[in-house]
Amino acid sequence: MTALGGYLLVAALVFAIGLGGALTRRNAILVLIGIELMLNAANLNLIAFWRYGPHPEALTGMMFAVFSIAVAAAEAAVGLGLVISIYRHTRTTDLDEMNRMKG
Amino acid sequence: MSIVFWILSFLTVLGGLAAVTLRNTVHCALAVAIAFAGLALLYLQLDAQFAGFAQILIYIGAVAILVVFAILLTRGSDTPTDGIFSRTWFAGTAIAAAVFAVLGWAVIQSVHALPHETAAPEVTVNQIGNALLGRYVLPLEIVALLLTASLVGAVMVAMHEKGESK
Amino acid sequence: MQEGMGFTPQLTASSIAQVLWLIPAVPMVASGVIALLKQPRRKLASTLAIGSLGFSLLLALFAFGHVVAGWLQGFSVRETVNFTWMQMGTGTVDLGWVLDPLSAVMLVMVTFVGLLIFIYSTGYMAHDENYTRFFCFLSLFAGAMLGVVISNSLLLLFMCWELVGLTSYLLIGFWYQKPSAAAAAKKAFLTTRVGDIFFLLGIVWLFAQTGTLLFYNNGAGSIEPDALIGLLAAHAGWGLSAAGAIALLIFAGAAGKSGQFPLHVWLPDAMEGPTPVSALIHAATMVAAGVYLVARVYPLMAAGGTLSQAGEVAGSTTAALTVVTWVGAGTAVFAALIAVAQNDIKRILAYSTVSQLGYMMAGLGMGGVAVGMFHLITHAFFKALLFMGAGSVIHGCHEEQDIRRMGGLRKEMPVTFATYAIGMLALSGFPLLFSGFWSKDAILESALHWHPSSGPFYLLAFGAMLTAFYMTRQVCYVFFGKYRGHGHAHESPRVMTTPLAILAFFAIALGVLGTPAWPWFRAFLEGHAAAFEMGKFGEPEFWSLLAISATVVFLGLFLGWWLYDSKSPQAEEPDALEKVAPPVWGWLRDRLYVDEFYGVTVIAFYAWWARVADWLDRRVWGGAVAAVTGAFRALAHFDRFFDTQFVDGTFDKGCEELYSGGGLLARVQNGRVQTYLRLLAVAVVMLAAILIWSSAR
Amino acid sequence: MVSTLDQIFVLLKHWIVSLLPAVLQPVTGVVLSVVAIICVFPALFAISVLLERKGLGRMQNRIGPNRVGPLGILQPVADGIKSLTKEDIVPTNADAVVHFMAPVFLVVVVFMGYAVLPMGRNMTLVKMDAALLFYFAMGASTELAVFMAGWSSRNKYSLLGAMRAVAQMISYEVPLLLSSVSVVMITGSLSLDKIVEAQNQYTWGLPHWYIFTPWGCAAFVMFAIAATAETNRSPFDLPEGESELVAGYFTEYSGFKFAEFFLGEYVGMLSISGLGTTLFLGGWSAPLEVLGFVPSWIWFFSKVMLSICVMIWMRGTLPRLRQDQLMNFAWKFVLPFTLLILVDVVVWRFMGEGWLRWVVCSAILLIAYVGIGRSEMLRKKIGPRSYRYAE
Repeated sequence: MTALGGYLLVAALVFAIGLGGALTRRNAILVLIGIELMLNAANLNLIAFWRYGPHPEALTGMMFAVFSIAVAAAEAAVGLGLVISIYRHTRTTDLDEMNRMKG
Repeated sequence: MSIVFWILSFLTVLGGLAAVTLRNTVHCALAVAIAFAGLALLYLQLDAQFAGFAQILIYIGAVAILVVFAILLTRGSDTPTDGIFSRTWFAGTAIAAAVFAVLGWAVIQSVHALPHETAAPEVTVNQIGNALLGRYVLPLEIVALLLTASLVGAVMVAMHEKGESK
Repeated sequence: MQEGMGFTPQLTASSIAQVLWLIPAVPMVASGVIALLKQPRRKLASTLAIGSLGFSLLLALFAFGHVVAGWLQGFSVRETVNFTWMQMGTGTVDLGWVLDPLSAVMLVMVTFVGLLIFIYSTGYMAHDENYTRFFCFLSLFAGAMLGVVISNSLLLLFMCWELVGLTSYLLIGFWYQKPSAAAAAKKAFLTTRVGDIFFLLGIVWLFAQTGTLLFYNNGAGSIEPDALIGLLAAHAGWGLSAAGAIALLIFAGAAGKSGQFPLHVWLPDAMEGPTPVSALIHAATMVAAGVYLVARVYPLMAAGGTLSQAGEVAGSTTAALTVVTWVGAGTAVFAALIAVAQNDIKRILAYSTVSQLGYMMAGLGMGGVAVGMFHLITHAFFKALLFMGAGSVIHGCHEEQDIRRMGGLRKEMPVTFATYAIGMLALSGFPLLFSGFWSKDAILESALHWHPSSGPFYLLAFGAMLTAFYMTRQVCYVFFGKYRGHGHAHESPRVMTTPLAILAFFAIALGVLGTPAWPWFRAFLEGHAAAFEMGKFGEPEFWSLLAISATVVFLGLFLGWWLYDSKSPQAEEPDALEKVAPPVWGWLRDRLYVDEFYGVTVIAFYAWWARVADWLDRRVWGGAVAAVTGAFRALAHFDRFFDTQFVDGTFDKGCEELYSGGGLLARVQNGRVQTYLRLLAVAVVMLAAILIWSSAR
Repeated sequence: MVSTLDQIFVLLKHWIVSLLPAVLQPVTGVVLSVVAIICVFPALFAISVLLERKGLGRMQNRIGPNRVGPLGILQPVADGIKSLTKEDIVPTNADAVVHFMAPVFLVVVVFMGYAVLPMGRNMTLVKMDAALLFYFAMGASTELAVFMAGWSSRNKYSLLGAMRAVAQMISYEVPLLLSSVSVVMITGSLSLDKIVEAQNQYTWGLPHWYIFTPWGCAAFVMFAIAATAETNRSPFDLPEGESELVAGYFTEYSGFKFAEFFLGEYVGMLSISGLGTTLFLGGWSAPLEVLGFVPSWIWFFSKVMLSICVMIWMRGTLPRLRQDQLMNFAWKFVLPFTLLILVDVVVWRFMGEGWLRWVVCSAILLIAYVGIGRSEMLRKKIGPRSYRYAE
């Protein structure tokens, strides 16, 4: 088992955990947390590949990770803002009750 | 496979698991902060100093706080009485497991093809700065734009309407 | 170039010439800034406009000083700065500006008079709510005019020329609420366009012939000898050389701008604009642009006669110059005649402007650049003075413009009266004292020596007489007798009277530059030393001329005084002259029916043509369109029938099927985020699995 | 000129390390430095507490602590003993784990910050390339600790205090970062050692400290304001405004945990003053070339203590802001101004040598300062404090 393999496994695990959280929790905020976890797993992958990849000096993977961190921050801000505004209208953060868009 | 790596990954996974399983939402937030910290340390393990510190600064310093605020603003802090998992939790877990299975399988499949230990690349912040303003200047600008937009957007979304009383 | 000192073109333009472009640029920028100001910022607006023009005046004075310095050292300056504007295939279109005596004099005149009028209008427009807009337009106009003055390229000149036209349009229609003003603006714009069409033709032709539009380009310019020889060689038909034809075309443009006979109709109506505008644009500067243009391309005009650059009164004349002369002289008398019978104070001045412009043209035609330009300069000063005086009178009489409703203002507004009287005497050429006399005298002299015909001389002399006459009439009406208007007349504020005084001073003093004894101005323009011999005054010809013009002028003054002396008539009772000769009076009062003539010819033709087009549109094309429409409608009817009978049934069935299918799918869309997320995840997992599996084997 | 006295601690460390077998050497080196830090700064904490109490006493026409020991200089010791021996109360329905974690986490994070501060020539624990980033990462983490404290102790005052504190820290973290970025822009490095080195030069015997440049001066003022707010010091001490919420987020803490918070606060003050010193006041470099012989660490610590004194002085002088005033001040004055400073830095950097850039940069800042100040004053957003009765 190489180091890279280990990192990838950990990333996969974290990703799965995040996905599980996003799929199972009722609280919208926790779903967002799960998504954040997934993003972080992806970042871990990126950086691991950058570290053990052929051209670390090109910085590609790391840059990608840094950018995705920034994007994730934006995503969190907007997502939480949405959750809050939804909460303000329907006094709940329970996703099972948020099915206004039912087709 | 250094021992440090195992400890850190254990910490991370633990944090993650706690974050998605604990009852109390605030505990979840704190747990996810732990997970973030673990990931940051993993980055450091991978000689990605800058990314690591950025991770701490942004995720623990900003995102975790943001989550906590959101929780308090949405009265999520008091532990829910009824079930915390949605009705379809089983399907969710199953799918998550499947995902992990597939990913893990993929890693195992290709483990022999993966490159082995390489020398730690010497990356100074200087290089990162040059790269950011050189090759990656366009993404940088776009991200800046995105951040601004999301900032404004978040404010607009979360702001009290005029008529609405606090 | 008799003292053997010619125009020596500097290859390297001096620093002042380098920055000459600032002179027009600054007011333009100022107007741009003012355009952005909000209405309430009146003070700032006027300050900006005046400041910018003042700056231009400073620069202009520097430039003038530079030229004078060169002249005193014995060569006359002509510095050009040219640059390529655009590259078209092989040829390039160059623009540039020139600094030579002509432009220098013009610059100083325009900026100085302009500045005075700006200051004046701060008082005159003080109560107008569109104050800032006014100053925006004014300084835009000033910029454009200065551009015309300095431009060394016919194209650049044309651009600024059109800008001038535009601003004139805007300013005439400044009070666009008044229908008459709007109409006048439109009239002015269109009429000048007629001239400009010919002008543009001339430009194009010139470009086709010479391949450049620069005036002076160290010998390669379009009106420098080499080019002129080429132009003379080319023939245009009717026994005209290309030079002559182009000159005539350009002159048409000039005539349009400075209201020469066929195209003069817009100028009197232009008086609908605010009085400072009339003073600035329609007396001092813009109308002079035409004259200036002719002066600028004088070499082209004079080409074909002996190529004497400076247009000495060497009997050489050309077709172009002859036309210019006759048109000028004709206009002079014609307009003067009309002016006799007008009752609107500004209208009188407008017609007198037209006739004076005629004088300038005639002067250019017969006496060359110097003569015409000298009259232009002096006229600019005293006519601006008169207009502003008129403005002050109107202001004082509560916006009353009919001279029959004024009178006796001599006592109410002394300053205005004094200055106005000076202006009037200058205009009517009161001997020896006033600048108007000297400039007009120069024209008459050149007319006397113009051998092709002595007609112009008599015309101009008669014109002079009329001028004196109608000015006297006006002054009698306005300032003598007793006040016939309503309300109580009052003197205008200091800010309005001070410019009057300054202008009055120049209306007297400028004459010194042009006396036969010391023809400084001509010498300056033509670039030879100014000889100062008092002896000129002793010569008989001078005295004879003086005698002629003096008698003419005094005759005019006397007639005027005799007819309209201080026991001024009531507004109601008919004009004195009307009592003498009613029919003539009627003709004159109705402006010799020129407008009506245009009305029944040109305008009627266009109206008819419009009707024809309208008919074509309605009947012919309209019919065709209607036919097509009908066809399509028939087709549509058939379609409808077909649809209702056959298509719909099947289609509806399909719709129902789709609808029910949609219901099935809609069950998946249960509005729960996590459902979607789950589906997403499943799909991704499957894809990934398939990929890996396929790649693994 | 690197005298032994200057390097005495470094030499000491090397000597001790050299006694041990080679295996342990690197570890021991680190451990030694850590121990040193952990010993030195609490000591300084004690001193500064004494300073504060006595100084405030003077400013308020009191004598201040004067019972324990001569002139009451042993007061901190007494305090320590008391807080150690006091009973540690945990509210019944408090969230025990978090309630316990919070102060520990706080103290740990705060001490982490010292890892990158150069406290003297060659006296940096970790010579890191991204030192500044690390420092701010640690600083940001304190907010979480504060929140934990406030939330876990199930007390509305604590929660309110925590919320205020976090909000305030977040809002003032931005100007704090930006004003430091100005220094980074000039030095071209995030490494604090490099920054100090860059300031450790002299012309005519005067140092190149960044505070002696127009932008640097302005940035330092902004940094000081932000730092004061970041450490919840007065006039920004709303989170523990005793008149409104008993003691802010550590209301429910007592005994040793309280002491930890107290320690955390003061050590935080010390460390942020250290950062300010490093960034703007030339770190361990001597204020005059002639004074170069004095050991560098003396300079560092004296500067830190000096700024502590200034903080105490401010606390004695300024009244407490209101919440809205605080936020308006952060977002409408400090932040725009720091952004402007960045622009100013660019101007400074690219105008090249010569007196002109001094004039231009100072002019920009002054004009902006007057402009912003005036407009805000007019809008009465951060105008003179207006007293209303609570409704």
